[in-house]
Amino acid sequence: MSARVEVEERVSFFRTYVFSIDHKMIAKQYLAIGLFWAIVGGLLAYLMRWQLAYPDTEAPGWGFIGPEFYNMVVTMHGTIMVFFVAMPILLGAFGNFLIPLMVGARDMAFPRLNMLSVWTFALSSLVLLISFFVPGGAASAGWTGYPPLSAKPIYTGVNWGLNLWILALALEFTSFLMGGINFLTTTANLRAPGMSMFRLPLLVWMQITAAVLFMLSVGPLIAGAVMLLLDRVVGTSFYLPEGGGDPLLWQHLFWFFGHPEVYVILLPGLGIMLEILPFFSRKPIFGYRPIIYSTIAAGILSFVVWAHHQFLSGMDPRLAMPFSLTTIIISVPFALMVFAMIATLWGGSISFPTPMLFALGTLAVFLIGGLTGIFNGSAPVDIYIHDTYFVVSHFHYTLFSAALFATFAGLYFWFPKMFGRMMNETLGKLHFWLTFFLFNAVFIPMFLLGLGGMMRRIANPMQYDFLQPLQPLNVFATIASILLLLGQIPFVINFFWSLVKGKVAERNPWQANTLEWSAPSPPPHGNFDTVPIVYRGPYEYSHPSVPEDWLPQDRPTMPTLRQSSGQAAAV
Amino acid sequence: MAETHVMATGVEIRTATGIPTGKMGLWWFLASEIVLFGGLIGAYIMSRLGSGGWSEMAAHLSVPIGTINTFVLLTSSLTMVLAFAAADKGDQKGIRTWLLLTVLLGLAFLIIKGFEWGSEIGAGFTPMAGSFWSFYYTMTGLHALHVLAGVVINLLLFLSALMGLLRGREHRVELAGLYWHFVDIVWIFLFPLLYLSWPKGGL
Amino acid sequence: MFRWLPEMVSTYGGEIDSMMYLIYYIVGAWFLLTYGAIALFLILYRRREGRRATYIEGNSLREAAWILVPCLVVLALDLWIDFRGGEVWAKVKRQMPPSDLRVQVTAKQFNWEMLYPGPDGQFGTGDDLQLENELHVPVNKVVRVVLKSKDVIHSFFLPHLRLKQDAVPGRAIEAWFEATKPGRYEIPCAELCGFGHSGMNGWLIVHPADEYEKWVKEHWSAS
Amino acid sequence: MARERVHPNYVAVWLWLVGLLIASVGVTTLPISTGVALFLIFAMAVVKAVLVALNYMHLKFEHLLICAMAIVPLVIFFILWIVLYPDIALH
Repeated sequence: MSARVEVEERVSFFRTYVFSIDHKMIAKQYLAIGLFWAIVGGLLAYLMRWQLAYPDTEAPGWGFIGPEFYNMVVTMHGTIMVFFVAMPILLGAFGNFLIPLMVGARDMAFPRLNMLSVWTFALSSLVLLISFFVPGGAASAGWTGYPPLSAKPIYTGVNWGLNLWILALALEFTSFLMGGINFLTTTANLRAPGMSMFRLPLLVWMQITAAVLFMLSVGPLIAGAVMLLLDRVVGTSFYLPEGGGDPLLWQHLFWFFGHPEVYVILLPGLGIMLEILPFFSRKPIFGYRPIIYSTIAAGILSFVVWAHHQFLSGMDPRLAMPFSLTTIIISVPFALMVFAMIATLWGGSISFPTPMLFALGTLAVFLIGGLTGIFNGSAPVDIYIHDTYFVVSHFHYTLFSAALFATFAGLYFWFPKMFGRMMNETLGKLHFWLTFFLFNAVFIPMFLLGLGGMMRRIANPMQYDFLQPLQPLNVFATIASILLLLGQIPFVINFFWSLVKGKVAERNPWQANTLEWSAPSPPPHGNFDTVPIVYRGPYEYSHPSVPEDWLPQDRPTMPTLRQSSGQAAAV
Repeated sequence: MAETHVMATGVEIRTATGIPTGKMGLWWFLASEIVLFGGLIGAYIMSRLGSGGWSEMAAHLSVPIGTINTFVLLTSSLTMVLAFAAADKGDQKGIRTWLLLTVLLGLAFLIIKGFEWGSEIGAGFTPMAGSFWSFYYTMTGLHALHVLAGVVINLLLFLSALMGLLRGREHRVELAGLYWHFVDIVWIFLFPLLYLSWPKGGL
Repeated sequence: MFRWLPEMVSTYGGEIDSMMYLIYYIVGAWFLLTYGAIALFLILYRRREGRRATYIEGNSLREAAWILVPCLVVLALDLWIDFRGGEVWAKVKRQMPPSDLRVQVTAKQFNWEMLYPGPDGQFGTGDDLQLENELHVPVNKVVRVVLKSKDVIHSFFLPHLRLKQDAVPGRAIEAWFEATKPGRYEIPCAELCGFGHSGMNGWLIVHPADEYEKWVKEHWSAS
Repeated sequence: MARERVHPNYVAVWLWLVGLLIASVGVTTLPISTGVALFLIFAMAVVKAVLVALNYMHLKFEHLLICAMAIVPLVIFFILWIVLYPDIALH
């Protein structure tokens, strides 16, 4: 093919950095907003932990917290971490950045829609930020916003804070709907020649499954949110029993979305692991197709598990066992993925740079999250541990593994592609070991607190006789969580230092197979010199027919390869 | 340079599935809309089954006005699909005529609906007058917002057709049409759900 | 691990705890197995000069069996957990045994109102007795609780009896328990219910039979 | 994209739609039980919706993937309905 098309765009600063339609810039915008919120969410976690360990004392650097403010902190921490950190980073940043590059497209199918999506998200962030400063403070009805608590201002004392919270969520959903349309259409239609669905990197499969889950589950909640807003502002009573409404309706609409949402966050995180584990083992992923089928199975199952959040909500008790069954069975597809990851390690040639450490960390943490999920999924056990710190710890093990460990793995791995420079390994490894040990130090005590019966969202465990003996665990978790926050400093230094001073990265610094590595680092607007042609699947590491231990997807088949019996050569 | 231009206008011809990219994107949008209205309608049906006395409230709705409005919307679907047929043939005049008619019918629907709301509120049936009315205004209101969006889209298409900007981009008529028919289908269900479900009282 | 659980003092609490143990042993075994395999593989197959990774795709059924068979084991264990769990769930939440005492518990921001029907066994009559945050019950008797709420959702939690049930406004939800040991046990609210959620706490006072008789006499002979 | 497209007789479809509309309003005046009337009304609504989807939205002639995108969401919200039934409708 001819030399690469020179992208001669003398575009203004605004078109390049602010109102860009380039998927990579949009990804970085999502990343920037997500990281900003991560800092806010982390500081909220600090306030929460302080209040729990030393109730009603002055938190250093902040001051008095108290129960009312604590409820707001709890609510906003959950909202921010799920909707404004995990989703923008895992889908907004990694999805936007990697999907076009990995499928071999020059940009998303609808670049303008993509820009609209990130700006809707920015607006939603602004609304959420404003909600902190309105009279009455931000939302304080829990991130699940159960009515009637959330349906009438008098119950929480929060008026506009909660209205803005609903508005911010509605905007955020709109933003990700637009993003989801782009993900799905791009993957379906803009694949490079030769890139069949079964040659897609698993990360792309995970991202599109997540997008489908999101798009098909969020609708009822949007309707439900409109109803909640009407209850608050107009005075209807959709969720207020005194006017003929039903509080449980919201819970169903919320969790009908809320549970698939868990997988919306989790799957892209698993996708990152599924790229990194085989890569640093220099081996094909074990069971590419079984993994895809089990992802789809998990996606389908995720629509029929939501009521396990409501076993004790006053829901018809006959519904509990069917939902308990589906919930526990959804462990099977995820078990398959975990087994496949472990099998990928077998017989590998494993090296341990920072991305691999974080990927293995994700695996370790996610395993605990998944295994403890069985306790929650079992309806009778849930009677005791529902709404306790056991649940809190469980979902931090699952979501933290995706939103934190996998995110870091992905950032360390794709940083050279995103910014054209390598990150520092020493700081990276320091960051990993600090994060890994401190994370467990924070959340293992929470399992024990949960078993001890400590309820979620209480501001002061010392008010309960049966929790007082457990207080040392709270203190321990708090100290560990402060250290965990401080443990992120090496990352921040590394990130900014590497942006400026990092070793300049070549096109394919890791010798990886997928298409993004055949584009320049960082790729220009339009990504590829010429649209690549794909000859094989993404995980042909250590293929017997080539001397190197890697075989890029777009390397034309050599004549010698045709004679070999390797499946990779069968284009 | 040429390739960059193609990029910048966002019209990428390549499609691996054979489905035009715009159509696929629109269908994904409609898929999420189906779940949205499906969830809302489900909430309405189940709440209605779970509490009594909604039929007496529903009896205050005017079936003739509802029927006329349904007729208007069904007809607008016809004009919309005729605009698409004209677009398929490249018949610019046909596109303009049928699009204008669709816009007018959509506006007629909104005006009738507006008067209907006005008279209901005048009679004291505000959204706070009971659960039925809350659902009624939420469902018809959300639907009316969709109609309004459709009218705006069709109007923009009509204006660009007037200015000759639609030539070569006729597929946009098809996309607008898909959305418009979807809104029509929602109404096809809202009409019996709200207006006709009280034939013998009860429920 | 389970020494962290509060003391168990109800008839069905033991079964819930034994479910927990069952799951604990199953997932504990998986935990050791998977972590062991990971650690082993990481050590055995670490990068060494001159050794190349084995090329295995794992797509053929013969190879994929290495992950499919463990998945079948997972499924079998899942079903076991679920069928055992179904029985326990039914016992606690679905089959209400005939009760010796009915109490109506109404939650509100931020306390529990315990309403006793009095000697006539009917709520809403003159001999009803309402107590704030104190629920007196006899030991070894089935107590039926009707849960209501005046404002928002609360959750009636008896950690020592392994019972939890949300109280939802607009609904009357029934729950039951049978305490097996006299004593004072806390009744925290387990669902976020406003600024006073933390500290919304009642007491379950389980009396020995004779003491309960005395308590009843004190409260109803006077009126 | 230049392939020939089949255009069904749109006016005939419209006549069916209007006919069914009138019929469904007419059903409310018939001396039949509520259950039967509701069944007829909603059966006709479903027929109308299917007519619009197949002809006006030309799902009759579409790619299988597009049809899936129309049908899967229906299945999904139906699951929600099934679970809402015992909890909201029967409570």
